[in-house]
Amino acid sequence: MSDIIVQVVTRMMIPYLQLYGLYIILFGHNSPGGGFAGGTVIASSLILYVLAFGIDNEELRLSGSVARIVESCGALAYVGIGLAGILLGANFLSNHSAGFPLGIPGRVFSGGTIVLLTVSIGLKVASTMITLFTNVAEKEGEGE
Amino acid sequence: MDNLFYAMAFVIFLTGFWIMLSHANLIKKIIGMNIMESAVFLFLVAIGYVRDGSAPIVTEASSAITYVNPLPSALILTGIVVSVSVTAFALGLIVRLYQHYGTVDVDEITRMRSEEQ
Amino acid sequence: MPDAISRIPLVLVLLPLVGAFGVVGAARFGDRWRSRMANAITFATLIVALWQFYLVQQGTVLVYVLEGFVEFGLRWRVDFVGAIFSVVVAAVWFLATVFAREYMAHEHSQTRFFGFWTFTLGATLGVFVAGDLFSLFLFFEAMTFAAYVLVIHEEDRESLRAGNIYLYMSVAGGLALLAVIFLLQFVVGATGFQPALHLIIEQGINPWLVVIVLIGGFGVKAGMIPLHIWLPKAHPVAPAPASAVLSAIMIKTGAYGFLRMLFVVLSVPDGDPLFAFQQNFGYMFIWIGAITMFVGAIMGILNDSMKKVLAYSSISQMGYILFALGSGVMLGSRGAFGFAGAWMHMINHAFFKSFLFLLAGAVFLHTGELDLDKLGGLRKQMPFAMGFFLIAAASITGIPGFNGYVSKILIHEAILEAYHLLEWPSLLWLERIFVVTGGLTAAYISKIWIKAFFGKARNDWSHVKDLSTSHIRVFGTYTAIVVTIGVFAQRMVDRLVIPAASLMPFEQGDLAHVGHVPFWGSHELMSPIISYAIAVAVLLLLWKFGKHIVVPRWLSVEYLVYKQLYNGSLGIIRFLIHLRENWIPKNMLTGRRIWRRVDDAAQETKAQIRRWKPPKWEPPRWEPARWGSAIKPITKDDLLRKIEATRAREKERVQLWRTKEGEITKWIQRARRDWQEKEARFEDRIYDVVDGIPRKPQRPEEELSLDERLRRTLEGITRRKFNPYWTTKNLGFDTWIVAMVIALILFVFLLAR
Amino acid sequence: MITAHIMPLTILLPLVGAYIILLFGSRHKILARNVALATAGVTFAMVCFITYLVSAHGTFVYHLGGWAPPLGIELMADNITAFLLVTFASVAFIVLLFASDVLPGEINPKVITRYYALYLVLLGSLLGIVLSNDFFNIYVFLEISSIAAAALVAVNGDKLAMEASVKYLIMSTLGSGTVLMGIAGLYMVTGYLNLDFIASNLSAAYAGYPLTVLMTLAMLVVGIAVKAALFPLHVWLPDAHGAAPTSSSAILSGLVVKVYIAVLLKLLYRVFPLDFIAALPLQASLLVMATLGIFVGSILAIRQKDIKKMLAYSTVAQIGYVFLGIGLFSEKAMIGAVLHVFNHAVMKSMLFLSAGLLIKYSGRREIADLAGLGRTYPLPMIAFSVGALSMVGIPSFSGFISKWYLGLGALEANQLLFLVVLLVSSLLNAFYYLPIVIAGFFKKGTVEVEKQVIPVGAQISLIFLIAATFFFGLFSNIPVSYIAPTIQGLFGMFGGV
Repeated sequence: MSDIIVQVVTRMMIPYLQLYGLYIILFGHNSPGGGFAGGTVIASSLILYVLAFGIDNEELRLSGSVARIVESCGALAYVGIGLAGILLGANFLSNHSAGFPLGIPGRVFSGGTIVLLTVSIGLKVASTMITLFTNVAEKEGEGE
Repeated sequence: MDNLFYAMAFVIFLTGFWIMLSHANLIKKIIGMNIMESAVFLFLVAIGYVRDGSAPIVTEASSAITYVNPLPSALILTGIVVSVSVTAFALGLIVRLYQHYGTVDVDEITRMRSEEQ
Repeated sequence: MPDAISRIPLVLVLLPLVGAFGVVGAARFGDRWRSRMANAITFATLIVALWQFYLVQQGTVLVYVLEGFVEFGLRWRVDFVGAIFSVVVAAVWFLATVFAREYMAHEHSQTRFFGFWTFTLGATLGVFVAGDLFSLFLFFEAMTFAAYVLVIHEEDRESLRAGNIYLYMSVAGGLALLAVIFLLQFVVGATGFQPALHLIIEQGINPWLVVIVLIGGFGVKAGMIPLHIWLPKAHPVAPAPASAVLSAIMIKTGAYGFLRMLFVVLSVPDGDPLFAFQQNFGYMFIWIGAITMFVGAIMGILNDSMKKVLAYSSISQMGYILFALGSGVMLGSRGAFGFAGAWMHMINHAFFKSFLFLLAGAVFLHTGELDLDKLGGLRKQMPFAMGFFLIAAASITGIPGFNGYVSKILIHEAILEAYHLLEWPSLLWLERIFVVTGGLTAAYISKIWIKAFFGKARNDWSHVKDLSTSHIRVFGTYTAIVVTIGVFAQRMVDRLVIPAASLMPFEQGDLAHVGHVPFWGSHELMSPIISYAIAVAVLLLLWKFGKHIVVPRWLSVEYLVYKQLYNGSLGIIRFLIHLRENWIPKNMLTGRRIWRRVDDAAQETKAQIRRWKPPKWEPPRWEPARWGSAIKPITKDDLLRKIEATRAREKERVQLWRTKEGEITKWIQRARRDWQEKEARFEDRIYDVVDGIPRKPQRPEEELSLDERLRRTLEGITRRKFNPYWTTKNLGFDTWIVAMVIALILFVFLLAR
Repeated sequence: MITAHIMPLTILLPLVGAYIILLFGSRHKILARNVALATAGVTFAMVCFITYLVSAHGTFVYHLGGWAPPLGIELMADNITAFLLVTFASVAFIVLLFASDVLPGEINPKVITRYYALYLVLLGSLLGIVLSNDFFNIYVFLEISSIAAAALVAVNGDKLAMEASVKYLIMSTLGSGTVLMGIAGLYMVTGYLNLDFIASNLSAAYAGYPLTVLMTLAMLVVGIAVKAALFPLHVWLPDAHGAAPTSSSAILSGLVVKVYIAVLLKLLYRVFPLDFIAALPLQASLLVMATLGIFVGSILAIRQKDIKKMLAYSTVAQIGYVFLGIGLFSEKAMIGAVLHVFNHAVMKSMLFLSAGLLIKYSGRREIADLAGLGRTYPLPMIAFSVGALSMVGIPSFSGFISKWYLGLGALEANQLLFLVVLLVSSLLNAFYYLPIVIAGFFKKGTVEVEKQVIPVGAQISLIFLIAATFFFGLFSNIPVSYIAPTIQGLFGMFGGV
């Protein structure tokens, strides 16, 4: 499947899509959005790329191992931030009570650890979506 | 008026259910599953909706008095994650089944199985 | 150290249970060590049992509680009854162990045998020293499963089959017992042996239910008719030492359970409003006992394998015990005679029955033959065996001076006492059945003795050796025991029976009465003479007609009771299918696939009904006798005449069957045509449209056994060729939709509020 | 520090372990295995510690992020919860020990690391379900566990397993959709998701919206019943459990089905007041379905030729026991049900593991072909026999204890019929378990089997399970005295029924 129009439009769209995803992730605590939605948008941009430029072309895809590493790192980062709460003497996933500065409402860096959490979720979700897509698309896959 | 949402949610839920149970096509079953879960999400949104309420986002400039209940929205978000992952996993399995049997029709698969045995 | 002393029962049980592992361990050092170990452990157990008996005789009751073990603690409580029987168990087991060393020498998997052998001893002892019904049950089940390994030791087809029947009936019995335990635990809060009848009634539970479940629980083990069918199968196939303890000891656990439950737990004082109930079930037990002993004895006479005869004899002797138990229970506090008879007979039967079984084993060991028709003329080769057999036979038939006499007199007294006190005419008839059964006992034992040791040798026995020294020692000991009990009858009653009976709720005066039975009175001495007179008459009858009778299959308990139950349950299934066929319109119910399966099953069942024939009625078969030289052989003419007559009868029967066959065939054809029309009209079309799955081709009709037919019927109903979604698609679909519609209606209702 | 935060750490540890395995495991197979074992082991130790803490200090709760309950997520551990936690962690650890030795020969080596990761995720979600005191959290963990379980069925990639897995997934999604609708309904009428808050507000809500509350209860129970394979909704179970790899079958039959019962317990005994439930036909329908499940499961098990399918049908029957205990609504029956969750987990995983070993070494799955294997492979056959006797309910094995309590509970609830059901079904159990044992030890084998060495880990896990069956059969007062006070408290709170 190689359609020149699709390819050109895709090439034009992808940077904006990714930027939009990043925006959704970073502003998740101030406006509707968050790690999951943003991660999905980013992942869809990558999937779109693969769809447009050749689903059978292995080189275009994010390789499975990289996706897995990003995924694991995202999850572990989430847990790590949660554990930081404990290490700082409060409960798991504590935010303000563990001493993280809340910042000014409405700014990007407000809400303490929430930004970090959404970013790690975004990473995890994006890579998971890609993994799932790869699995479905592959002829000889290994199952989830 | 609010009750209309609940009723619609229920109707959609039953539609999804119906599709999931009555269709032999696995893909349609998965679609039914998604319809069913969307109904639940609609239901949750309807619960949390407050007339004339605004989005529950606190900014310095915000002056709204009534907010929409944010908790159901948060739940829905989680629910969507769950349903997406179930869908993706099920589709993955169905693709694999298709590779083995060459069909996604349950009855066909059943027939082939009973013939094999 | 009272604390240490109270642990004796624990030691008594644990010694063999743990010792079993010791036996298996010792087997690593060689066969000699294994048998030494087994001997040592059983001997040590005997010593402990004797010590325990000594202590109990001093008046202590040993109580030991292991708190918190298996839910609510195991209780050991050894009173006089338990102590005596532990000694009996340990003694019989020790003698059988000594016997087994030589007997088992050429068998396979001896280590397994001796391991489970010792283990079974511990479990059996546990039954007799248990302090409450729950502990009893625990050891009862352990004994069941351990003894299974002894039963199927041969591992051939026959023994596995017998073992299966034994195992499943025992498990079912155990579950019935468990039901009693549940009831007691719920009603009383404990399962100890204490009166509970009033509490049971207060809870609104029918006491007959308890009695019947109790019979289910202990009756299987006790070989009570009609629950006995495992016994004549399992006992003969086990190796001789195992059949000895199975017959002598293990079936006593059932009787012991009845003893405890009937005399203590379910008994009430005289004059209580519930006394009538007690009398009724006592009376029921007498009848069960009478039937059991009579039928057992008849079957003993009719069988020709030495061990089979002895197994039926065990059933018959258990009938004696139940008979005595019943007459004791019936009289309430005046029933000391019944208890005494049952108790004494339990002890005596343990000794003489193991004696007989071991003798049969010894004969088998040297000749390799158990069939009485193939034995014969062994008196020259095995004089010792013959002598010992005579002693054992004297004991079981109740010759004065041997132990069987003592208990028979007591049982006879018991039934007479019941008659004198109540004057029910039926009790007199029961007494007559008892006397006749005594005669039949003498008949079948004499038959064994005569056929095995006298008459013409039908095989070459020249290589047969007599009993070995160790076996002679074992049987010598048995002789000593049997004769001691018989000779010192009065003292035995005073020492063994009266203290045991005084634990039960009997009147003092009645107890004293038991102590004064005139064992050597002329009337009592007449009873063996009557027995032998009957025996001679029976044997003469058999001899005169020169036949032995084969009981037809349709007269057996398996056919009369169990097969009919089986057919009955099949009939229920048939009835349900019939309902479905004729009464429920096809399209009223959805979920068509499941009905299609039912239809398949129905079709199959119809075919089976078509194929069904009444079981063959066989006339009692008469065969020429193969008695020894003592009997005149039948002439050839006689034989020919008989054969001719039989043939004529057979021809007549076949003729009759043919005329009926025509009718049946017509009926079948009509039914088949109806069915096919019906089928053609609806089903194929509907199924093909709905399922799109081709119907499976009809199998050609074939003769099938009943089991196979049931299996196929069930399979037809439950058959599900792999079709994972049928529930979601059809049955479940309907259910779900109905549920959801209801929910929707509810919801709309809610909105309208 | 660990003492205060032990509950979230216990849930997190397996999840972290899973991601560590995903990160490094593909290159270092041994590492993956060791990490999985260590994680499961440490989780087990932590769970034991929780058990100790609960017995020492009583019920304790934990608020995630420091937010108090109506807003925040709450974890809670009481005696029953701790008991269930021990059940899940211990059996999961033992099965993993078995799997770490036997798996490499059974499934595609490429997916082994993923298998471990999924296994740990499943373990974490099971613990999460048990610990959560919040409906939505429970729902999320339920979904994680069903996906992980379905993946564990399909992991090998063969046709049968794949199909069973799809079936399982669809059925379980049906169930969880219904559950979610029920949760939404509860949230609608009470305004809370926390169990305690729902419980305290439910009577007021019932006064306002009786039908919604009833409908909610119905949806929750039906949804859970699908996932727990209560009788008419059990169709997915035999295929899924029969087609999965050995260790998956063991953990699915032993644990995953049980966790939904834990949810049902929370629902019926903590949220809905007992007198409320007693007024509904819920009890009757649970009892009828449980009884039918017991009989149908047993009869279908008798008919099976494949040993794993037979065990799976037996699970249907045993689940019936647990539902019977829950449905009787009496103290003793409740103890019986909770005990049976544990005892059956031990027994069934032992049966599946030993059957798996026998299948592996003989190469046959048919029951008839297992004859005589007891001579060549005594240990698996002994383990199978112990499990079988325990299932039949022979005293001194743990299966007896739960039946004992169930029976007493039936009497306590004045339902003599269910005592009969228990006893008759024990007999049916004997009909399909004992022939295998008899054939295994005493019959001549039909197939020639070469003797191979059973791996040490598998041996240890089997011996451990055998010992557990005996231990909890003989010293049953240990678990009973642990859970009985809480259950008495539950019944006392509502004035008893």
